[in-house]
Amino acid sequence: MIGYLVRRLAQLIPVLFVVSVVLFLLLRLLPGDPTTEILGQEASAADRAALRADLGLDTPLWRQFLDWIGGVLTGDLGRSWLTDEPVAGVIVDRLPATVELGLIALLLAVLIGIPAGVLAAVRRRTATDSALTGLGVLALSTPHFYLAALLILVFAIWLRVVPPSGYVPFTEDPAGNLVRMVLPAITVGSTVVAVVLRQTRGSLLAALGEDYIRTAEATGLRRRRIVTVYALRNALVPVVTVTALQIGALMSATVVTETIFTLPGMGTLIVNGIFSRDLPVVQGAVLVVVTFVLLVNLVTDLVYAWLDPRITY
Amino acid sequence: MATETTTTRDARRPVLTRLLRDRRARFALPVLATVAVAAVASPLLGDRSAATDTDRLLTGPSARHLLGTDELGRDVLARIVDGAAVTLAVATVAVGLALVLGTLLGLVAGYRGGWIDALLMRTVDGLLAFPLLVLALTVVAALGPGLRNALIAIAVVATPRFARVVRGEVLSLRTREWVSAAHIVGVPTPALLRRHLLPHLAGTLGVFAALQASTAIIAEASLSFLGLGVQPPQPSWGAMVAAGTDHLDASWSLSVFPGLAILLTIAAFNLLADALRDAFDAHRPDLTPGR
Amino acid sequence: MPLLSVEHLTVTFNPDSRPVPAVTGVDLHVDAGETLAVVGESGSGKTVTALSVLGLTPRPPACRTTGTIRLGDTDLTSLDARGWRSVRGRRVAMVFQDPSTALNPLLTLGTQIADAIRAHEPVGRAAARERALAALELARLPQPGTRLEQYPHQLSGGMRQRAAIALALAAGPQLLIADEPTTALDVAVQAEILDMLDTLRRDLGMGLILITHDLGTVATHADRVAVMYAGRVVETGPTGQVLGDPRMPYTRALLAATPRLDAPARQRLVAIGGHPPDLAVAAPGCAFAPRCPVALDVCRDERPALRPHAPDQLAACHHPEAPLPGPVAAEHDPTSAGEPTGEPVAEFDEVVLHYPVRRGLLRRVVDRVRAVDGVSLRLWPGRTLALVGESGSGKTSLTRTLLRLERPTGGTVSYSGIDVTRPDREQLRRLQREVQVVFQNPYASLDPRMTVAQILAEPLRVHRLDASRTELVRLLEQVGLDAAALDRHPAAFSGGQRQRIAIARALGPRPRLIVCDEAVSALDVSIQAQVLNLLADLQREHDLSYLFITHDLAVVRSVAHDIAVMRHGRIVEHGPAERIYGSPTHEYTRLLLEMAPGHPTQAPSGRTAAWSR
Amino acid sequence: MDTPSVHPALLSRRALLGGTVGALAAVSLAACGSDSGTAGGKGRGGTLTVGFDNEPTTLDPALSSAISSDRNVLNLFYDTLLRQDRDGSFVPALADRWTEDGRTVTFTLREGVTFHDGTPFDAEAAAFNLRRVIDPATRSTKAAALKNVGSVDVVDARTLRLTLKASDPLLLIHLAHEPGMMASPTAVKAGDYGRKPVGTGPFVFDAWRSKVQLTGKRNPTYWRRATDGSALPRLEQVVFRFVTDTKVLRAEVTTGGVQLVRTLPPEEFNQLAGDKQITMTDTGVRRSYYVALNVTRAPFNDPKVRAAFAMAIDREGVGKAAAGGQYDLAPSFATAKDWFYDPSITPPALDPAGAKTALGGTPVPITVVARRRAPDPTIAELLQSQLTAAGFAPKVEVLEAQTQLDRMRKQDFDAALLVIDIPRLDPSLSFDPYFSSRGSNNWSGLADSTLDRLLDTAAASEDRAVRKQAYVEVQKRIVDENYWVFLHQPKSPLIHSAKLSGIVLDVDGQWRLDEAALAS
Repeated sequence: MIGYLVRRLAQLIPVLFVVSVVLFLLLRLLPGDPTTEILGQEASAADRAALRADLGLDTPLWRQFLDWIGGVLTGDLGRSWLTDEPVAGVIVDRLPATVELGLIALLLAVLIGIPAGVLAAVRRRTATDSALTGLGVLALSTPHFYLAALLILVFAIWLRVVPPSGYVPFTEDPAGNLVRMVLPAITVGSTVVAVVLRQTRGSLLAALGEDYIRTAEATGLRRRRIVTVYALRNALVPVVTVTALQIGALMSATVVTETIFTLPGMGTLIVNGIFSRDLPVVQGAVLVVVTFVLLVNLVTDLVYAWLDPRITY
Repeated sequence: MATETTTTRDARRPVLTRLLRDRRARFALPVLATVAVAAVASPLLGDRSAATDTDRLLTGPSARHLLGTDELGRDVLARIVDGAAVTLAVATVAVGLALVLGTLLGLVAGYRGGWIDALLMRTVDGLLAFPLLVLALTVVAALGPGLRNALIAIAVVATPRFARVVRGEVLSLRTREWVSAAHIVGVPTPALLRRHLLPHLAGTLGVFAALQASTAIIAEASLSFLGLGVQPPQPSWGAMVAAGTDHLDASWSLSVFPGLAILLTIAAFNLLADALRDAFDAHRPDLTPGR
Repeated sequence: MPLLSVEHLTVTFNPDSRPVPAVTGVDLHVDAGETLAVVGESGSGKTVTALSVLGLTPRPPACRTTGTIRLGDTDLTSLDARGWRSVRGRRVAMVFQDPSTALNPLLTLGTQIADAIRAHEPVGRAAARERALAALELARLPQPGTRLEQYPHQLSGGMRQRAAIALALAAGPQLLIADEPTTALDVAVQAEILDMLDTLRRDLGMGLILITHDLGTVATHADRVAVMYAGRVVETGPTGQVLGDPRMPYTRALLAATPRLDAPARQRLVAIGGHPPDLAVAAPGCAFAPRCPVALDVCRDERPALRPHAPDQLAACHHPEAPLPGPVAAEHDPTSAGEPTGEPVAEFDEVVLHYPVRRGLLRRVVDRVRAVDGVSLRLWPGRTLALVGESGSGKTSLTRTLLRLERPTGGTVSYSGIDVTRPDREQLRRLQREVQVVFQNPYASLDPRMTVAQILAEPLRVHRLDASRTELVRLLEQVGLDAAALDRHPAAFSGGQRQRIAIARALGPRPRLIVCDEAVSALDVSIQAQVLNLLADLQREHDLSYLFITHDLAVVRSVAHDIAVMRHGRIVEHGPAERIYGSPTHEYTRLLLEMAPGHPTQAPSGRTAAWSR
Repeated sequence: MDTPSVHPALLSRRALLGGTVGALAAVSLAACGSDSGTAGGKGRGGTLTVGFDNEPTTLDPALSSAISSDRNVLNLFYDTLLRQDRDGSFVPALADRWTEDGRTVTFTLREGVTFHDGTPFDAEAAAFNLRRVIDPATRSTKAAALKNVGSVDVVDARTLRLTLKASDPLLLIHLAHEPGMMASPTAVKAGDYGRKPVGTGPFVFDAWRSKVQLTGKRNPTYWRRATDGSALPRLEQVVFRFVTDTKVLRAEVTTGGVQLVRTLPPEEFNQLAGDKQITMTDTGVRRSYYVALNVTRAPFNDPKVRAAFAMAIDREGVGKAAAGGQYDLAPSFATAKDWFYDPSITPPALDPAGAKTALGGTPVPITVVARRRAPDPTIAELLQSQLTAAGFAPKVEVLEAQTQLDRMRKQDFDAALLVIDIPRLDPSLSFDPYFSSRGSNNWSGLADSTLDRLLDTAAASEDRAVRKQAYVEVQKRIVDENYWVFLHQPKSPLIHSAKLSGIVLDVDGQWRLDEAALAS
């Protein structure tokens, strides 16, 4: 088990290397001079040239890459070109909002998606099933920015039940934090809930068709126990996979959602960083996100082993 | 070859029949057909969708403009019809490109195995760990905004997904006895891949392509929302919704109708995927859509 | 009063759309302490009958069940869901065919068995656990205490079936239904399980319904037998009576088609022609009539009712006295005699095949699975070598080296002087043409997306041979199919027909050697006989060599010239078939022979009098 | 300007808004003028939350790069030696008085002022700040503003003398803004100053969370008094919340989440009209949209084609579509209130047919670059449609700011759509960078000696009449040559909660909040 863990972690190294190279090169392809954003549009050419030298932009690309990756390996993600803050500090500052958003979305997925999926599967081919699966498709088919705009319009502007924007750290004002996170979390969570619902329904139906369910029925077990213990537990294994795969998707959703709700999270950090060509911040933030996603995949595999005794590492 | 044609028809008929009997497909296919017809027929409308009229801004639905006008006084209906072309391009060209490339990579990785597989799959793992939108965003930002580059970006993002699904499928297919039989009798590898593996991927690929189409449309819409998608004056539904959300309270119809178009199309692809999956009778967890 | 009585049971699937009568008018009864065997080939309705006794047939509208099922004084058909629950497990229990899928893989045995008890009795956790332990002991699982905490995957197949039986017995049922309880198990284990069921039935005074397709099992383990065909009971009565003096031509044909260890070696089996009817197509008359060698016009027009023939023996036949072309019609194969001659076709020389077991951080090879551990064998032209062994014995791994699907770790495999592991271009073409294969699973061995024509043409095209339609039709005719098959897909054919197509495909490039990997194991007895006969005919006609892999010694009795018995990757005994059957030298071979169902030494209760000759 | 077919809802809103603006102008003047005595009785304390769309990248005034919006924040923490009032006149601040004598300017500093960190404010500190801006090693974005300062000398603790290389009519203006903002030398030397500002201003820097908010707390020892003698500032705390989405920003104003916003686009503030909780005042602040034409290459090196371009553009249409009707049309960067404004300067009349004729039939391909920021893409789209109708074959490229400016600096474009905030502190700051042949933002690639001469004349003189004459000539020349086509000037009213009063505005409309107060 420990050996497996270490081996999987070791396998991350080539993947992360690929990620770093792709990320670095891709970002260097971005057109536009980063000094414009830093010095303002009326800065002189000489000032901009001097700043470029300061930022090391006049050295060869491989050199810049080595400098960056060398820093990363020693735990130094560099400094923001724009604000000169340490990138690591910026990321630490931005993580809570995104993590909270993701956690609430996942919580919604578990608390709503799984029970709804079970209900749909148990009531297969009834109006309940149709309604739930229909809602699922609807949620999957609504772009996040559209949903977010509608939610703001209805709840913040028309009904005025929640503030339309702003972020308060949970540690400072839990209630204020939560009330502001409701709409973003619903936005981000909508897809995850739908995906979990659909997967739960699908794999529960599949599990209910297995031989061991017939065996359990033949021993006279109650339907309720058969569904919740004998079928659901087996059905959860693919649900866990799919939910874990959603972590990456969740990050995409937060990019859009944080932008609309102006939440200071990783999504806005990355997008604004790309737009303002603050490449050290983008590199650092994406690297953190990617590493996180990869670690989640690893944890998922460990969760399998916990859910399914047949799997040993 | 006469036998070939009879077979393909024969082989697909049950799937097609089952598909046509499916409630979801009965909804999805007409919607998608409408989108396709709109995309193909839009040039017939001429420049109706481009004609601005600053005296008629943000009007609601009327006899003259069935779905109202936008912030530049253009006819929303004409623009939705025009925008169908973009959506169709995303769903066909970008997803098609990813399908071809991804299938190729997945076939090679899955069938050959060894270091090629390891190299390809590590790369795929890395690419998949990128949040889809961030990757697409960066690619578009690097290449420059526009339809062509958005298509490339979406294809880049979707290719590893296809590669992974195909590889998984190939790994299980290659142990099938009919594949072994073909190998034993000396069917050359390319022919073996083409004749014995590819046709069996059709179901999986069909379902996955439909799901990826919906993902791709959302991605294009999101790119457009962030301003990096299709560039004006070419209308795209995503950009129209984005523009419409700026005028939500001045004109509800502006974002609602293109939003509905996008929602219906994505829903159609999702439902088609569901119907296809049932028609092919494949319950596979890794086919659930991801963004 | 019988423990269970089933009257006029009719089960129809899709009654509203495309009705399929899976079971029609079945009457059965079982007394306490009695074993009733329900025999039939796949699709004959035996499992559906069993499931209806537990109320586990699909719910309406997918399925409609009529008739009455009485258990003791309870009319089961009138029960509601709650009532059914109190019957299942408590009064009737069932053991399913495949223990690897019948137990929940994510729950411990203890949990599953305790659940079965607590479903019926308000006992506490600890008490339920005690009872679960007792159930495991009853099913004779070694170390039952530790088993409680184990998951199904931690047990071997036989143990899993014991656990499944323990689960069924946990709540103390009066009637146990065992649906093909041993089909998925190795021969040695099969007998143990069947013996245990016998003992349990006797000790607990249960009624036992044994569902099986194997007449050998029936002969040794059943008091009475009901033969089912196309959803109906066509003959029923005391085992000795039915097997000894069958009145229904189907029963008789079935008996004749069953491979037997006590039959002369390499003697042709008597096959039943045709294949079972499609239940969805309603036809008047006797369902067996199209395949029946003695059918009259009346058989096709009027369905015969079950009529008594001897005490307690009923048969559904219009002329049960008609003489059948009996088993005596089997002809002796003249080529079987003699020693191998000429050069061997293929040769395994000290073949070793190890799969590395990697562990630890650096995935170092810490151990090897010795799948094949030094095997030397020769295949002779025109002869059949049966490679016999249980699952995991390495027989399939060995043949995979010959088929170039696996590279041996050591030793050489050669075909006609060609080193199979490194043939040159020309030699590779020869190997690809001259060594063909027929796999076990008729459903997986043909590409379902291709037409039969394409399937047959592919090897021919690869080797630039004549792939004309005429040639394809000729191939089909060799295996008893006609041109109509060419443009259809494998899905349109039954298992036996598919296996014929697979054989036709193998014959296409005119091979010298065909590897038959459990080629008939998945087929019903009547079809098995057809295919075995076909293989024997083709061998004679084309001077083919066969490498015949099987786990069942009886099956290859009619075709094998030589037999090699394999165990743990090694050959334990090897020699001419006659000698192996007649005087096996190795203990393991003897065990295999003894354990095989229907072996003369297994006659515990004299039931088999009619069976043994 | 209105045509009968305009959406009735828009019309009524506009009418309402017009009334509001008129009514509030007086209040605004009172608040902005020197007479703030009435503010004394207003509420004291409280937290003012400001919705701000343009987060500064640094709070170091020497490094601040935004042309003016940063000053809204910097004014919280910093004072300058002197202040410039809304009407352009200078009043004492950290300097009690100053004298100009040829090429030397001598400041006498206020006594008893200390920085927030306790460092005393004296001539050494003032000199430190000015030298820091001038020192090339600082790479101050404000260095150019003090380019004429030869030396900065500390005469004594209260006296500071600047010696100029050349006379500079703009020097005092600059000293009254970012280049003259006084930062604590102790804090500057301590490092990471841009994120931990220490000045002498009305508020003490408290916390800054990027993309979230920035907080300043009341400076209890602030030197400045209200005219009634009461202590300033009145507010206990000021919070700048960074919200970029205008829709959200408007919603925040509506719901009272913020009491003051920097700017809202017309389609948003149009919707606030009639809300009694909200005060909207047109303070004359505008944004000026323009199209710069690249005269260094075909086709716009041809004056006829430039004229055709000008005739092709329906400026009113652009205003209607992009500014919801809340705009002015002006010949240049000048607004009607500016002293260098001349209504007689008129661009070519809208005449698409004429343009088409002038272009001679074959569509003239041009590339228009625009910035990806609402509403610029919309305007670009509209221009595209208008240009097409007038015989051009325009290709619009919507780009990131950096990319667009890169392209423009390389003169790799034909027409560029951009906007600047006006008014600026001085017209020279608006015109020189863009129209001088040496200008840093000479997008058009002009080398027009007439313009250069006029601009130099205007910049060198302190006589407003001379300057006005020169700037009017400048504007005439630009419009006659059609180097640039000035589009509409959307209004940018001051929007705040009706409870908030006492906002004082800089010359260019940026806030000073020391006198601001919130009614409870």
